[in-house]
Amino acid sequence: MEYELENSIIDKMQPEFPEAAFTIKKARRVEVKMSSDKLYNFAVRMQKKWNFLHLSAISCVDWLQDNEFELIYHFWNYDEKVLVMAKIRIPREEESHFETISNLWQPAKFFERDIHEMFGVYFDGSEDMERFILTEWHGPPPMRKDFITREYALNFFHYREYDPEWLKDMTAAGEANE
Amino acid sequence: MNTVLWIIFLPIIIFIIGVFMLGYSRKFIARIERRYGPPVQQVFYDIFKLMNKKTNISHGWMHDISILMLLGGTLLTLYFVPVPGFHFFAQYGDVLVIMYVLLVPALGMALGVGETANPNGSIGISRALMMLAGYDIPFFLTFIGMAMLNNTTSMYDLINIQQAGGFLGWGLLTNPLLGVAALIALQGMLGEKPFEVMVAPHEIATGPMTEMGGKYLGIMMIQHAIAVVVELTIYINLFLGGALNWFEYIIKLFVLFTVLLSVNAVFGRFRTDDAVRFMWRIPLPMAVIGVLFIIF
Amino acid sequence: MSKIDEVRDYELFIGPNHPGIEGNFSLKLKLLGDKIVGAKTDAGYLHRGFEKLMEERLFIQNIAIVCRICVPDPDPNENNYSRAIEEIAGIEVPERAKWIRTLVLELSRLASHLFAIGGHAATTGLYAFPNWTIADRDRILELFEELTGGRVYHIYQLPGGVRRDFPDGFEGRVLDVMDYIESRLQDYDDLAINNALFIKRATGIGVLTKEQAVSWGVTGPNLRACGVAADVRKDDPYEIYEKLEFDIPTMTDGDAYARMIVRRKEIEQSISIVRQIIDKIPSGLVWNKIPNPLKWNVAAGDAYVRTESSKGEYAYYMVSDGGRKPYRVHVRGASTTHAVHVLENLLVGTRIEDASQVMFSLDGCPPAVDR
Amino acid sequence: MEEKLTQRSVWEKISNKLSKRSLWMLHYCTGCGAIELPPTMTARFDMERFGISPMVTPRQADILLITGYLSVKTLKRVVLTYEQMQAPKYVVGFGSCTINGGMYWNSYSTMKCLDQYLPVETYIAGCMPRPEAIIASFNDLIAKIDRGEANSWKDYYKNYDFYKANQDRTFEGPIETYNDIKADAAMFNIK
Repeated sequence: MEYELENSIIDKMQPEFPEAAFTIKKARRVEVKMSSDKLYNFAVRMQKKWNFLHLSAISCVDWLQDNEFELIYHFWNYDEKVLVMAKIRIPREEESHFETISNLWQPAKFFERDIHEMFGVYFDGSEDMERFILTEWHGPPPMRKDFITREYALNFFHYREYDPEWLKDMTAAGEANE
Repeated sequence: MNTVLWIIFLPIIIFIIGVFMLGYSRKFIARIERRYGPPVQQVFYDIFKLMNKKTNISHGWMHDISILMLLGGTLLTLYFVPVPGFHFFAQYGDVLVIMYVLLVPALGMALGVGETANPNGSIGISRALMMLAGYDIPFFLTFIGMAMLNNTTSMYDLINIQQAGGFLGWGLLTNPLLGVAALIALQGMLGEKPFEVMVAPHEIATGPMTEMGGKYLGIMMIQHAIAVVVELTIYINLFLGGALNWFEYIIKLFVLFTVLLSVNAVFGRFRTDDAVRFMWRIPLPMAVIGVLFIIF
Repeated sequence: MSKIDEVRDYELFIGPNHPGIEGNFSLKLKLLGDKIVGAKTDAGYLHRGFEKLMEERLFIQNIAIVCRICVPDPDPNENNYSRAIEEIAGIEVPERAKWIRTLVLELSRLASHLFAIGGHAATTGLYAFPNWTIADRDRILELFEELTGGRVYHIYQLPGGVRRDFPDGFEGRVLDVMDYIESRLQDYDDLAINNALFIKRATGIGVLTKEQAVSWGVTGPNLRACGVAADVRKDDPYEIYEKLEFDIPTMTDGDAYARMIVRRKEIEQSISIVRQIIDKIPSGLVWNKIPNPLKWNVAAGDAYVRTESSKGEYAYYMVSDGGRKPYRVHVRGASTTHAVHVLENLLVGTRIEDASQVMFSLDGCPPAVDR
Repeated sequence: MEEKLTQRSVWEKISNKLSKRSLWMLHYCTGCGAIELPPTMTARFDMERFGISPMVTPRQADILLITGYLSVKTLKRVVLTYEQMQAPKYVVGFGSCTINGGMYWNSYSTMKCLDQYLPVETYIAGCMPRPEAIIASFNDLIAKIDRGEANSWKDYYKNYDFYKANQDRTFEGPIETYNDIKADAAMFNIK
């Protein structure tokens, strides 16, 4: 049977989280969508029960039109060699809040701190939510979709004038393509 | 009159030799690293460039004085060490005097670097003083051993005694334990790897030199060039039979330096405590046993 | 803390301008005498906002900037990025292109490991060793230059394959370079790896236990030096790694020296992989044509792709909303764990002499942390 | 140009001739171009042949090589570093990103024109320049020093207000540097 391993993983997890939607994306990739309040429980089970010892990453996506942030937790199991992506959505606010899983996985500290800086999602309960990369930054969280880096850069920085004749046609062609 | 000329020109001659020896060392190490290396006179350019800097940041009068103390201490040592054709001061002072004047530059550096208030500098100085405790004791023991063996504390007499014995009369051959112990201590005294902890660029960003720039660093480099020759000369005079003419002297300098450099090029550096432990575990017992042999 | 300890207690900044720091990075150390009692990393000096820039550029344009994310080992980035697009858009890659990609990835790993072991030895003052390894690494860069046109950044792996096929006689030259590097390994052992002083400096420094390593999220050679035989190439195979024979070298000590040995052994493995590829590579196309990249709307979807880079697990999470530009690309730099909090934890308790050795032995990559 | 040449005294000519043979470069990897420096320094290209060697602290260095883009965070450290260096000092901008932003032209985090913040002596174009390009540009710098034209460091003392204003604008607030540039200029008689 195709996706035997992946199906066995889902069979294991589905009974405990009946309302979560599991899908198999491809070999070794299982996706699960759930409501945000279930995530912490899910993470605890993942680590303690199902032996997903490696938190590969936490990604954040800004869905501006839905006014939501999507958080994606990528868990990897060293023994069964499967990656489970847990996707949740949280409301998009000036300073969104969500609970931390850094007490379970050390690496989560870095990813949560990074998401806080780049998207402005505060993770409650984390030891350290200080700025890390953008310590000298004064603007809004830069990875939000409503922050346009091109506008900011053109206004903020000084550029050297460079407008030779031979480049004009190419620039015009590029702008028409935009 | 002759003596006065020597006093004036000796530091200059020794400085020139030192500059070329340091240039030679850079070239030699570059070749082991499979590089072409800088020209031999590179150190001269470096020193000239540093002395010619337009701004020289000072960290207070203590900083200025200590740099002069550093250079002065080294020059003082130079006058007490006999070189071919000049041993005017050497007949007044002897091995014991050299033992004490050798410490002056290190102390001068400690004072000046303390004034710059750079933590890397103070760590470097504490390391340098710790290393001093490591290499000085075995080195001084070998001094004493040689003095007792030959019944004289004058370095000039030591040279004559060794030269009288011909090649086999050299200290290194008559008393190999002391000779080898002093050689290891000399490696530490010159700050060559593996005893390079006080400079250690990857750890404390050149330690004492961190805040030195322009003329200050230039003077430190001049001092280093002279100190290398002086320290090698002490070893040559004690264990390699000294030298009667400048030709022999320079040959011996370069041969001895090459031996030390070959070790320098293929080793990393000890940790501070390991370095001191090494000094006390290997050269020190060797020196003690060597001295005991002489006594009994 | 006693009175005397209060006097000896001070803060030392290592970096960003310091030779003992890897890249543009900074460490704030709290010292008690010579001993480090607290460490804090400070990154962000290399932040360029790649993830933001990628959202403003076409899919194809981003190939040119993704390789800048990890400077010493750029190819896993291109590979990840291209594979993510291929997965979302459902593009097939010709067989030969997969072999060539694997070759490029392994050559890049070789180059990066040569750099890393040289840098590690240099922190103990053994400057002859980096001079040798970095000069030997240049031969691999020359191969890259011949194949891709770039020494450091290759911009070679596109969605659908690779940019161009081998030049004439390239296979022979690859084998020559492999022979050369293999012949140099004995010299490396004599100079550094079996050097008594280096062993003395490196053993027992920055010890990671197996449990710590797993729970702190360490990946790559650093994890394997603790005795965990985990490697994305074996566990989550990509390209053609399933068809190749290679071992995963492991050590159990978990200290700086074990990490050095693991890298040294991986160099041998990479040489063997490269030889297998040259031996077995099939002929055929190297690039399946993709739609006009200027007007190419990649289907909506997302993908999480992982690569084993020389520093550890590299992963890209890409989201496309069906437009001409990626909606979001999240880069999981290989060094996000071991260059930040693992380093902070390991530094506590070591001496200041070994701070930069711990850092270089972990082989973190600051640009991958900062992005 | 001609005027400058005649103004140099004989001593200055000699000192330029000798100083050009010894250039110490600050060992500071500011950007990704730093990856091409180890090959330049080590056995393959060996720039110590020309008397150029890496130095670890700003006090000792003559050249500040800006290896690529500077994020605003790095720029602050670079300005502090530059002010600690002792004149004559030369800034070399390395890579396209120091000239006009390069491929990071629309990045919110990197500065685009290095010469707005520090007086630049030479630029090396390319992304990334090869070791040969680094050596070639250093040779240009050496020739420039020989001719006595490498005086851009004086600009920083003369036009300090301009540079300072640009720096403050980018850092969004005045930064505290530990050197009083104008007092230094008066003390060392730099005109």
